[in-house]
Parts: sequence; C-alpha cells; structure tokens
Amino acid sequence: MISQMNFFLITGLLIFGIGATGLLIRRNLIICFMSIELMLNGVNLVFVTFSHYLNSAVGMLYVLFIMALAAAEVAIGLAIILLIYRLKGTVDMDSLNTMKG
Amino acid sequence: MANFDMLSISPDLVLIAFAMLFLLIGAFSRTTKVHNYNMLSVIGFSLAILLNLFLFGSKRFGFYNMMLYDELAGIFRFIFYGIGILVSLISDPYIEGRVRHKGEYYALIVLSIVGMSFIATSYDLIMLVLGVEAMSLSVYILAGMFKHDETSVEASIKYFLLGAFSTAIMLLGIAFIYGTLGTTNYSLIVENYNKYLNNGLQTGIFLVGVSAVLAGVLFKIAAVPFHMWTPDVYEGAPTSVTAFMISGIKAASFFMLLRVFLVALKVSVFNLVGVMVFISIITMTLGNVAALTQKSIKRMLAYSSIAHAGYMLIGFVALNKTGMAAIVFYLIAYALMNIGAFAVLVLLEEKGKNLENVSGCGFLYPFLGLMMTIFMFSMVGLPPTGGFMGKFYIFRGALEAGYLWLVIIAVLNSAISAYFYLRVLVYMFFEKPVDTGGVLRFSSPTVTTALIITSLGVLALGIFPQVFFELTTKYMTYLP
Amino acid sequence: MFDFIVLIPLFPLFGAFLNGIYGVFRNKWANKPSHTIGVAAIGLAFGLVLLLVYKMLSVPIVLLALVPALGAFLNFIFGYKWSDKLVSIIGVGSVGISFVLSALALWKLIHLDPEARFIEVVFYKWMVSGNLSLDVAFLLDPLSAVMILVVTGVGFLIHAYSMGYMHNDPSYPRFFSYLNLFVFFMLILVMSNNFPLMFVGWEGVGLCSYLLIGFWFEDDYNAYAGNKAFIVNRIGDFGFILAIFLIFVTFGTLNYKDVFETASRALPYNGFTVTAITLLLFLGATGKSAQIPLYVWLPDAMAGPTPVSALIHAATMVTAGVYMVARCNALYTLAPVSLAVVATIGALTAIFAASMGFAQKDIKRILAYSTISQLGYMFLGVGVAAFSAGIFHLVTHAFFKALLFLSAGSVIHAMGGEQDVMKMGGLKGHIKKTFIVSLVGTLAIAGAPGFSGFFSKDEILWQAYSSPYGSKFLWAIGVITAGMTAFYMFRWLFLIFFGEERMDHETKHHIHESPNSMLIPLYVLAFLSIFGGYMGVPESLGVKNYFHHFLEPVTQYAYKVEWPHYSHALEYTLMIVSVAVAFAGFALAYICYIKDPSIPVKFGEKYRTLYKWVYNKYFVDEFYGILFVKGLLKTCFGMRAFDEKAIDGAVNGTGKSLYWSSILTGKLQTGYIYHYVWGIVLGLLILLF
Amino acid sequence: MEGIQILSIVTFFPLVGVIALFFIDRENVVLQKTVTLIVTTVAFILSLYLLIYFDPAKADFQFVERHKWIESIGATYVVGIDGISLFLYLLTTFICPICILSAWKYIDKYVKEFLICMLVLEVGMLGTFCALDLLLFYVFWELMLIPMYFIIGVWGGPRRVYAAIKFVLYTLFGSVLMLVAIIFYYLYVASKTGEYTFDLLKWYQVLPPFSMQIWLFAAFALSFAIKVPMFPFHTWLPDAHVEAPTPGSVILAGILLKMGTYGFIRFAIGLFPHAAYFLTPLVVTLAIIGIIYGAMVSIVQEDVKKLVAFSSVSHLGAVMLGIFAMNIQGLEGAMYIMLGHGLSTGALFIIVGMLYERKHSRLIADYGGVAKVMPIMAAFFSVTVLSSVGLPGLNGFIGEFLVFLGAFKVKPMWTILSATCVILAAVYLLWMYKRVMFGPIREENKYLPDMDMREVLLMVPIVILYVVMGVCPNYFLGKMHTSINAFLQGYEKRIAMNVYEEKVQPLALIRGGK
Repeated sequence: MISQMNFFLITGLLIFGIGATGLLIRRNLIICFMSIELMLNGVNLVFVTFSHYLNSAVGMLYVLFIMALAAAEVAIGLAIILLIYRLKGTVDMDSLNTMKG
Repeated sequence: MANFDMLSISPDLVLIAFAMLFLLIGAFSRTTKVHNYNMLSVIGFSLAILLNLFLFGSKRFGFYNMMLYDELAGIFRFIFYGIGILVSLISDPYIEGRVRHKGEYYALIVLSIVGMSFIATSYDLIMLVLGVEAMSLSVYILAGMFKHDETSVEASIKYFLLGAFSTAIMLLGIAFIYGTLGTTNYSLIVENYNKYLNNGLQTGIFLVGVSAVLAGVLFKIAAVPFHMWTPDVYEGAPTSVTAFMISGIKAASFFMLLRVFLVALKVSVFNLVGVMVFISIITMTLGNVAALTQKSIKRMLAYSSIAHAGYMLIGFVALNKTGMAAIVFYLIAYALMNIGAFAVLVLLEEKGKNLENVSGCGFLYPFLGLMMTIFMFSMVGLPPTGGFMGKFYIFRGALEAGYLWLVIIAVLNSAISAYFYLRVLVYMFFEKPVDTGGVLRFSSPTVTTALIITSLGVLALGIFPQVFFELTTKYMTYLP
Repeated sequence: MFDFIVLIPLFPLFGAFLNGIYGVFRNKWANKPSHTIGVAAIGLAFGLVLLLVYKMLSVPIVLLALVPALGAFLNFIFGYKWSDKLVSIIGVGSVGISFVLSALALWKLIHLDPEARFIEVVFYKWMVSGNLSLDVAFLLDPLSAVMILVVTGVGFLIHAYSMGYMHNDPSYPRFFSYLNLFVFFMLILVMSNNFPLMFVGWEGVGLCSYLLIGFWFEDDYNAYAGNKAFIVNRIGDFGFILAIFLIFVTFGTLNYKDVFETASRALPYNGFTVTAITLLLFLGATGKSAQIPLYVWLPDAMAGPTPVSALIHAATMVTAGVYMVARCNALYTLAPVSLAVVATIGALTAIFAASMGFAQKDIKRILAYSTISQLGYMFLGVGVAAFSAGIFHLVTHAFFKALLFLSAGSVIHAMGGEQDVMKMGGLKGHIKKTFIVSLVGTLAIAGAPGFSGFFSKDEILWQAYSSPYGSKFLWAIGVITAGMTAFYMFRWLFLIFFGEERMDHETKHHIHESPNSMLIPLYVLAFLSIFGGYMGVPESLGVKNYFHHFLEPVTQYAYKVEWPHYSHALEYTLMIVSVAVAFAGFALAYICYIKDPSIPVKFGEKYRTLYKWVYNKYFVDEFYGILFVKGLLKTCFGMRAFDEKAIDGAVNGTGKSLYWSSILTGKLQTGYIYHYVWGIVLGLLILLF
Repeated sequence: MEGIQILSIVTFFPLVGVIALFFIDRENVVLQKTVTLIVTTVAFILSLYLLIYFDPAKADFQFVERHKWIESIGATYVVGIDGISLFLYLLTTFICPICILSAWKYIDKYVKEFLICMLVLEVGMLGTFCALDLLLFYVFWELMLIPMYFIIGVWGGPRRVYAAIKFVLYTLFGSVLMLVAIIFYYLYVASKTGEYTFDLLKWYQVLPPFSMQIWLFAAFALSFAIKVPMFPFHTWLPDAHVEAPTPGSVILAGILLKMGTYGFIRFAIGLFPHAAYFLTPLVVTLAIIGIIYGAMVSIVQEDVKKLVAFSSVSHLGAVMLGIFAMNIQGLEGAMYIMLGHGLSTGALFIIVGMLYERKHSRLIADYGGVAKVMPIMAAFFSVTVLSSVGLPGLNGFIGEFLVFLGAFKVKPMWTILSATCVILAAVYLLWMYKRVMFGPIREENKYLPDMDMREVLLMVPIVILYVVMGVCPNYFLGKMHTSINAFLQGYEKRIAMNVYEEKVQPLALIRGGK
C-alpha cells in the first residue's frame, strides 16, 4: 500500500528531476521551457498522490490551480521566446549573455 | 466570520477595476493619443490607500481562512500602494514613445501590486503561490516591455525561466508540506505539526518541503546563491520597471519570509537560522564586493540591492521583535531611496546608463545632484538619512540577539559599500562633464514630485524616525 | 615702591612694537594715513595695557604708562613724514628710559640694607594648573640689578651707535624693532623670578639673535647662520626645559626663592637629582653661551650687523648662561660634580677657542672666538663657585668686548665693508680715534694692569687656584689662555692698524673716520673698559671689593664649604705670573706682526697640517655636519620612504585586494541561464544540508 | 539665561545661511560670500555669549538642553558644554568666518555649493562638540563627513578624488566600529539599569567589566585615533591636506582633528577608564612615535602643505601624550595645544594658500627670498611659524610646556623622548621658512604682490590670539580647571572601583540566536 504511494511519489519526483535536469543541460529555450512544464506536472502528480492517500480533496484542487498557473506561464513564456526569436533569429540560450560580469 | 469578506480585499478590487479600465481604454481608443494613465493609477492607488486606511487596525479572516488581514498586512499594503504611486509617477517620461500601449504597462503595474497585496493577506500556502505568480507574471512581461530592446527581452526571459523554476521548487515544497501535514493553512499547519509530532510525522520530508519553500522565497529576495538573475534582470529591464522590482518585489518577498516562516513554519525556523546566518553573510559580502567595480549604475544598484537583502536577513536571523520591526523599517527606507535613485536615472536617460556618462551632471543639474547625494549617502548608511536609522535598528536587533560578530561583518561591509556609492558622486561632481547625447526630460513634474517625496521621506526617516519605529514595533506580532 | 621695575622690560617691547609695525607696513602704505592710524591705534592700545598694569599694581606712576600712548599720538600727528629719525627716537629712547629706570632701581636698592635687597614684584598671574602656579613676576636683587644695568646701559650705547652704523639701511625700522625686542627679552631673562619666565626670555633672545643674524636675509649664508644659531640653541634649551621639569617634580615649585631656600634641605649634597638638574641646566648654558660642544654657532653668528654682534653675541645674550649658573648657585654648590664639569668645560673652551682665534682672518670672527674664550673664563669662574668673580668678568667683558666689536664695526665702516684683516693694515694713521679706543679695548682684554680686564680676569684666576673647587690645573689653563689672548688680540690690533697698508687703492681712497654718533658710544665704552674694573678691586690690594660685597646676598642659600686661606704673597705672585704671561703673548705678537711679519708665514709653511687644522677650526663644523645633519636627513628620508611604501602601501593594498576580488566575483556572473540554474540548485542543496 | 537655548541657536544658526543661499542668484557670487560671512560671524558673536555666561566654578555641563527625540529607543536631544568643550566650540565658531574669508578668492567655481558645504560642516562640528547623547553625537560626527568629502573632492587639487575617497573610507571604517560599540554598550547599559538610553551622563553611571571595557575602548579608540590621527593611521591626512582647498585644510587641521582627541577625553576614557588605564602604555608609545616620526618626516617634505600636515601628526601626538599623562597639567596642556594648534596650523594653511594663489605652487623649491617683496606676509608667516614652533610668549609654548611637564611627572622618559620635537620642530619649520622666505630672490618671484587688506584683516585676529593665549593663558586655563579636575577625580574614583573580579564575559551577550 504505502509502497504504492512511494512508487507514485518517486515517479512524480522523477518527472520533476528530469525537468530540472533538462533545464540544467539543454540550451534550447523551448526545450527548457517544456522541462519547466514537466517539473510542474511532476509537482501535480505528487499533489494528486498525497491528496489520494490523505483522502483530502484539497490536493486535487491545487492541481487545478497549478494547471492554471502553467497555462498562464505558457502564454507569457512563449510570447517572450517569440520576441527573442524575432530579435535574434535564434532560440539558443548561448546567444543570451549580452549582460554579464 | 464572513467567508466572502470582500471588504478586506476591497482595495485590491478597486485596483483590479482600474487595471481593467486601463486595458479597456487601450483597446477602445481609436487614436493612440496619450492618456494620463499615470495620473489615473495614482488616483487608483490613492483610493486603495484610503480604503486600507479605513480597514487598518482591524484583524479579519476571510475566504475560509485562506486570507488574513492584520495590521502588518495593512502596513505592507501601504508600502505596496505607496510604491505603486511612486513608480507610476516616475514611469511616464521613461516609457514615453518606447511602449506603444501605455495602458498595458500601467495595468500590469497595478496587477502586480495586487499580487503583492494578495501575498500580504494570504493565509494559505496556495494563496501565497497565487499571489507570487500574479506578481511575477506581470513583472515578467514588464521586464520585457521594450520589445525592440535586446537587453530588455533578455532580462525578461532570464527572469521568466528562473522565476518559473523557483516557483516549481516552491510548489514541490508546498506539496511535501501538504503531504506530511495534510494541510496548507497556516494555523492548521501549526496545529497538525504539534498533533502529528509524536505519531509518525516524517520530519525529514517536512523539512525538505520547508527548505524548498525557503528556496523559492530566497530566490525572490535575491539572496546569494539565488541571486544570479538579479544583476542581469535589473540591468536589462526598463529603468522604471527595475525601480519597481527592486523595491516592490523585495518588500513582498520579505513579507513572505516574515509571514510564512514566523507564522506558518515557525516550528521549523530554528533549524534554518544557522544556514540563514551563513546566507546573509555571503549575500551582503558578495553583493558589496561585486558592486565595487561595476560600470553600469543600474547593475551596481542591483548588486547593492543584493547587499541590502543581506543586511535585512540579519534582522531576520535575530529572531526578535526589534529585528523583525527593523526589517519593515529598513524596507521602507530602502524602497524610498531606491525609487529615488532610479527616478534620477530615469531623468538622466542615456546618461544614466553608466558611470562615465554621468560625469559632471551633479553641477549641470544641481537638483538631481542634490537628490542623488541624499540617496547615495542614505544607501551608505550615513546619518541623517533613513538608511542610517534602518541599519542602526537592524544592528540593534542583531546585537540584542547577540550576533556581535555578524554585526561587525555587516558594518565592515557597509564601510566597503561606501566606495561604490560615493563613486557615483565622484563622477557626478568631481569629473568634468562629458557630452554623450541623450536628451534630459526635465519637463516632467511627476518625476520631480516623486523625487521630492522620496528625498523628504528618506530625510524624515533619518531625522524623526520615532513614529515609524513605534508603528513597526507595535504591530510586529509575529515571533516564533 | 619698586613696582616701576615692571616698566624696564616693557619700554623696549613698546619700541620693538611700534618700529616693527612701521617696518612691516611702511612699504605697503607709505605716506598713507592708514598706517599712521594703525600704528597710533596699536600704540594707544599698548598704552592702555600699561595703564591697566598700573591700575593692577595700584601705584602712583600712572603717568609713565601714558608715555607710549603719547608716542603713538605723536606718530599720529607727524605720521605722514614718519622718518627714520622718529624710529631711532623711539628705538633708542625706549631703551634709554629703561636704562634710567634701572639706574633708579639700583640706586634705591643700594639704599636698602643688604638683607632686604631681594624684591619681588608680581606683575600678574601667568598660568595656574594644579599645583603649578606661575606669576609673571620680576625679581630685583643685586645680581639682576647688575645685569639689567649692563643690558640697558650697554644696550643703550649700542642702540645709539647703531643710529649711525645702520643709517640709510632700507629696513632700518625693522632693525631697531628687533634690537628693542631683544633688549626686552634679555630683561625678562634676567629679571624673572621663576624658571619658566626665565625660559621665555631665554628663548626670546634666541629668537632675536636668529632674526638679527639673518637680518640681511637676501644673502643665503646669513639666513643659514641664523637657523644654525637658533637650532643649536634649541638643543641647549631642550636640556634647560628638562631641568625645569625635574626641578618642578623635585620641589613642587619653580619659584627661585622657594627652590633655593629648600634646596639645601630637600636635596642631599652631591645627590643624583641635583647633579642631573644642574648638568641639564648647564647643557642649556652651553647652547646659549657657546661652550663646548655647542659653541659652533657663534662664529657664524658674525653674519649679523656689527652692533648685533656687539650687543647680543658679546655683551649680553651669550652671557646669559653665566648669569643662570650664578643664579642657581644654591643648586650648583650642592653638586660638586656639576661644578667640576662647568669649570673644566669652561677652561677647555677658553683655551680651545683661543687657539682657534690664532689663524682667523675675519676681523669679527677673531673677536667671536675671543668671546667664546672669555665666556670660558666666566664659566671657569662660576665653576669654581666664585660666582661674583664670574659676574664681574661678565660685566667688564661686556664693556671691552662691546668696545672692541664696535670699533671693529667702525673699522669696517671705514673700510667700506671689508672684513678681512689681511686686507687692512696701517690704519692707525687714517682713523686715529678708532685706533685709540681699539687699543684700550685690546689692553683691557689682554689684562693689562689697571684696566678692567685685569681685575676681573685676575680674580677668576686666583679663585681657580684657591677655591676648594678649583685646582692648579685649571689655573694653569687659565694663565696660558691669558697669554694666548694677549697674543691673538694684539695680532688683531697690529694687523689692522700697523704694518704696511694691504688694502687696494679704491678702498684706501675712501677710508674715513666714523661719525660722532658712532664715536661717542665708543668713548663711553672705552672709559668703562678702563675704569669699570675699579668697583671690584681685589681685597688683597687693601681696598674694599664693593662688587663682591654687593653680590654677597645672592649666594646666601649656597652650600657653604670651607675655603682654604692663602697668603697675600701667593696671590701677588700669581698675579705677576699671569701679567707676565700676558706680556709674553703681547711680545710674541709684536715680534711676529711688527718686527718680522714673515715669521707667521714661515711658521704656517713649516707646520702646514697644524696650520690647516687651526685655520679650519679643527674641522669641528664639518664633523658635526656629517655626524648630525647628514645623519638626521638620512633617517628622515628613510622614514618618509617607509611612510609612503609601508604604511600607505598597506592601506592602498587593502583597496587593491578588494578590487581584484570584485573582478573575480564579477566573473561568476557568466550571463548563461543554465549557470544561474546551477546556482539555484546549489543553494537548494545548501538549504537541505 | 535658562530661557534662551543658546547652544541650539548657535549650532543650527548656519542653516539660516543655507536657506538664504538657496534664494540668492547663482551669478551673484559676492552677495553669497557676504551673506555667508555675516552668518558665520553672527554665529561667532552669539557663541561669545557662552564665554561670558560660562560659570568656571561649575564642574558639570552648562547651557544644557533636553528635548524628546526618539523616545522608543531612548535617544534624546541633549546638548551642553563644560570647560573641556567650551573652547573647542568657540574655536570652531571663530575659525569658520576666517575660512570663508580665506576662500574669498581661492574658490572660483561653484561658490554657492561650496558655501553651503561650509555651513553644513559648521553645523556638524558644533553639534559634535556639544552633543551629550551618543546617538546624537554619532549623527553629527558622521554628518561632517559629507560636506568635507565634497570640499576635498570638488574644490581640491589634482589627486582630489583619491584623497576624498581615502578620507571618507578611512574615517568611516573607524566610525562604523564605534557605532557597533555604541549599540553594544547601549544594550549593556539597558541590561544593567533597565533603561534604554543614549544619555552620556547616564552612561557615566555604569561601569562595565574590564574584559568588556577593553573591546569597547578599542572600538572607540580606533575611530578617534583615525581622526586624530595617531601614528599608524595617519596616512589619510597628508593626502587630504595636500589636496583640499585652503579652507578645507584649515577646517581639517583646525577642528576636525580635535574631534578625535576630544572624543578620547569625553568618551573613550570617560566611559572606559580601566581599559584606558590598561592601554595607556600602548597609546603613549604610539603618541611618542607619532611626535618624533611626524616631525622627522616633515623635515624632508618638498611640499609645504605636506610638511604642515606631518607637523600636525607630531603636534596631535603631543596632545595624546598629554591626555594619557592623566594629570591636570597634561590634560590642560593637551587642551591648550588643541586650541593653539587649531590657530597656528590653520593660519599656516591660510598663508600657504595665499602663496599658492599668487604662484600656483606649493613646492618649497619654487620660492625663496620672497620676504623681500612681501614684508607683510613675511611678518605674519614668521609669527605663525614661531607660534607653531612653540616659542615662549606665543600660544604654542604654554601647551607644550604643560604637556611635557605632565608627562614628566608620570614618566620622565616620555618627556625626554618626546621633547626632542622641540628641536625638530625648529628644524623643519624654520628650515622651510628660510627656504621659502629668505635667500636670494628669483626673477619670476620679483613681482608677487604682498598681502592685501582682506588678507591682513583675516590674519590679524589670529595673531592677536597667539599673543593673548601666550601672554595670559590663565584666562583660558581658569575656565578649564574645574571641569578637568572633575574629570580626573571621576577617573580616579572609577579606576578605584574593582571591575576585574566580575565574571561577566564580554561575549556573554553573544549567545547566538535563541
């Protein structure tokens, strides 16, 4: 039983971790952006798991909240990435270090 | 208890209404002729302040305990709305001709401040997250407001990605807390913790969650090592927006720190003090040291904001009334002097970009020179300015808690910091004027007003801090 | 009734004041009402101050106080054509008045019975601090009476002389103001009733000598000489002031009377403290009175105008040391060691300086070395506890040495500024009057019987022989020195006035006798040099030694030791010996410089090195130069380097290190998002552990 | 007399000038200067009131005023003066008009800003000397930095930026540590008496344990020692002096340096006597090193201003020696040197400034024989030099005499070592004077104009004061006796108390967190 819960949790954490790793190692803005979405979904899974095993609906509710947030982020993020593509003609992160030091 | 206590959020409702109004004007005005959005938003904020004044002093839960409006929240609302007024005063001449739909700009400012105000009233972690997101999302856009300016957009994407990342971490933390305690409501968290403490609470997971949340907060505070985004974003973003971020977001996130970790997670706060001390030290040191050799004033101020965050963290680790009150006081002074400094930069336009260009401005434009002098000395922490009283107050709190060595490090830091703050004045007054294009827009009564308000405020905080001291200490009820 | 003595120093000060102001501003505001008004105002102010003084002292002689104010008023009237004449009137007049007053003081003093001859007049409270309480108070006792008489008397004559000597010098007023200022400080020195006030005068005269030596400052050498004098004196003053502190710590007071009264009770005979005090005081004396090792400044001091050399560097200032030792007799008699040191140093200086006088060519330098040597005599005298003898010689020396210098000045005046005796000769025909007075002076200093020098010098020699502190050795040195003195003084005389005329035609053509304003003082001094000695004729000649008896009270607190008794016969013999030796010196000089002038030349060739050493004053100056001046400068440069490199380097180094660390931290900020993410992850890990 | 709050009036009177200046047209320079001159002069005249009504018999503070300031932390606005601060206060008001006069020609650009800086500076200095509340004191203390920074940085010489930054950072470095010490002791006092207060008089009531005193004293002393400046911390001084404009140097040498020594007497020693007693050997050693070192270094300076700067190091060393001799002669001498040095060194800088205005050089080598063409300058210069050398009859001597006497009473060695500066001072000052004023005159200097009426008027009062202070010092000393006696008695009394057994560790308050 509890092992099952752990299984779900670990899956969620894995997804989260994959997302984080993606952000750490990939250079493409879109990919990084998607890995952030992955992380959020990982969090969702964790929430669902908990809410299921704690028998409280609140968790599910949060998942909805988070989806809404994710949507908003998508809207903004993609817009910004588009801007960047328009300005620089690329979505490679390495082109984004005009400011440093 | 009124569950749908609209009254407690009435100021925010008003503001939201104004935001909508801006957007609608933008949408329906055929011509792109200029509207005095800034005046409108000032009116809006003033209304909000009035309502808040009317509410102030009461303590009201609402929305099924997802919200709590207490005096501290009230104070912070004042701070936020005040910041809103000042920012809207200084923005206009800067975004003039650079932003096509000014309506959107102001709407976003207003909405972001609504987000902050939600943070101030949140009494449930998820509510907090919503507030943070409302605040951040608008700022992501604001940072990238200058569509054709590479640095602006770059700042925007950096801030966005990292911000989203930190949000995700924070959410994960919340999930863990929820998982271990089965709730995210502040008071319930405390209850359940004490309830479960003796029957099978996985403290480990709980603490992981706490630290994840803390990570999210520290990210917004821009504490080392979560600060990496700060210099780039503050440098890249439009000056007025930077002023907004550097003052507003900092204030909001410090409020998060107080509310979350002194009310909800106070059970765990002692496990964190050690690491917080460490963080505060590296934060101020790194901020100051890195700022020493900056060429761009905005970037320098960004680093200096990191350093200031370090000082304020000292107030937090002191974990006593004085320290906490000191944070609030310091935030007020900090917001005033930063907005003031950025207002000067707004007027200096291109000249304000980096140090060489401001050469001689001090005597060319004596008013700006005087203002910059006041703000810079306030940042150094020299009397008779708010900066000094804030530092004094923080150090007092820390010494009461017995962090002598920490305070010594802090004062040495502030001595170092004098170098780069004074460097601005060196260029403004001691160097011969150089001619680097860029027209100055002095025809801006609004910015002048903002400057006068901020400078007088800074001096008042420095010379007659009594009332603020009382206010902050009186309502500082959060203690572990 | 003695309060008026307060005025004695004040008058010269007043003169110095007015002339100084005038001298400073006359080029600027010449013939403008402004300076007249200014001077008048200051004069009035000064008068009022004097008036106040007298209100304070509540004595009838208020009128005197108004004199300066009156003078100022006169300046105000005639200010427009305020000429050098007025300057001289003020300058000489003020000293004259104080001379009259001091004569009056002496007169009154003599009419008191000897025990009562100790009058203190408190001027006002100077400073009070804890148990230290000092007055500006003046002391009138036989010693100071003698001194003020010498100072004002000789001073007056020399002032008068200067009128002629310095006339149409561009900065005439400045000269007189300095001179008056000097007289003021000298009077403070000798009249003060406590050590610090004496120190005021002590330093003050040093200052004036500095100013006057460098009077013609356009010439770099003069300014250099002035500095040298002041700084060397400062070394002595260092000792003096330490002595003052030691006295205060020991006695708790600095007032002469209290100190001397308690001395014999408070301090053990030959104790360490008293020896230290006296030796430190003597260090001061060596500085001021140009004794070994600090005599080096005096020859250079001849760079000043001749009247200055006469007044300061012969008659008065340089004798301050002698006065001080005599004044502190109560202390010195307690410290036989110090007395021995004083006597020995004196004797050595006497012979040493005399030997240096042999080979000098400068008319004034010769006199300078003779002064040093004569001062050595005086110290020999006081060193053997024969204080009155020392003072006696001081007085007579003041007469004849002033006379010699002034006649030297007259000669220089005649020669149109030439100072090298080798370029003179045979002048006696041209300037007879000057020659006569010079002759008198020379005879006096050589100790020719009947002249003042004879009595004083002889008393010293006798005491050196007979005093319990004295010894045959000291006496021997004294006698030899007497001979040497006679030799080089007659050498001086002969080279100037006899032999063939070595000057070129131009100067020869212009040789002329000095004006009366210069000659009259010379006559007076000549008179004094002859008859001044008769106030101190030794007892052995069956006359009462007035001078000695007059000075008796001064030594009342001295530590008494048994004086051995010798027969008069012995005294006569010694007297004859010394006279004989002196005559020998004269004869030698006569042979070398009249009979056969080639002898000295031959001698010089024969003993070239010896000659070179003597001529270069044994290279002492050079030695000091290397040892102290160079050494000091080297250390200073070293310190400066240390300051710039080490200390300031450390300060700037801190800044540098911060700068570089800042650059380093800047490098962390790569600008790549993924690095920033790493930052966050790192932070998270920090939080987790 | 109780009615009018004279101290506050005088202290803040210059602000009147500031306000007035705001309304004067930028072009109308003369009016600006005149107004400032008048304001400062009036302030001086007002301050004479203190001199007249000061009661030399009373030991405690006089003209005291108390007003609420920040109740919540117990900081109050308390000002008052005693015999120690009286003359420093008056010196300040006296020097300021003279500075304005000396700046008349020297300052040619941004006159208005300059005058404002001077006035604000005066407020800061006056406040520092009369503040009796530690927080208030600190506020004034730091307030002085700001205008001084601008005066050096804007109107200074070629390396002014470096000098200004160095000055501020150096001073700040010390004073922030003092701030920590102030807060720390404030909390300690509160823990002892249960009352949160910054009132100095209340602080005097408390005597912390020795182990704590040492650290607090060190913090205070460091800050003051930097200001004085004592030997190892002096390097900011030459730079600041050389680069600062004439009035800046005058203020710096005349008054700012006295803040440090004043602070030592009033705060460092007054509050922590045992630590002072314990550390006396160290301080005195540094002081003596400073005396000799400063003198010797200044012998070989080519730049007149630098020479005078190092001479200040030497003189202030003597002051420190006198203070730590801890007897009445020493302390009164120290006070007297402070006053005398304030006048003579200030005047030296004014004169150097005058030379600089004429020839635009501060190098000794560029002058020589100038006395010929400027007799008036020569006269004033010589008097000033002599007063600085410590010639009896002028102000310098009295102070040195008393200080060395006081030191001699404690340890003769101290005096024997330090009194050598009597010789060295003569060497460096007279040598400098000779090289500047005497000797053959150079061709290009033949036509240097002599001092004009303004410059004479500006020097005359100073010179008169030299003489007055030298001839009747008792007038000044008489007003100090009571206070200094009281200070010493208090010191003795507190020293007698035993604070060594008390087991309270200084770090007892440091219990990290909880």
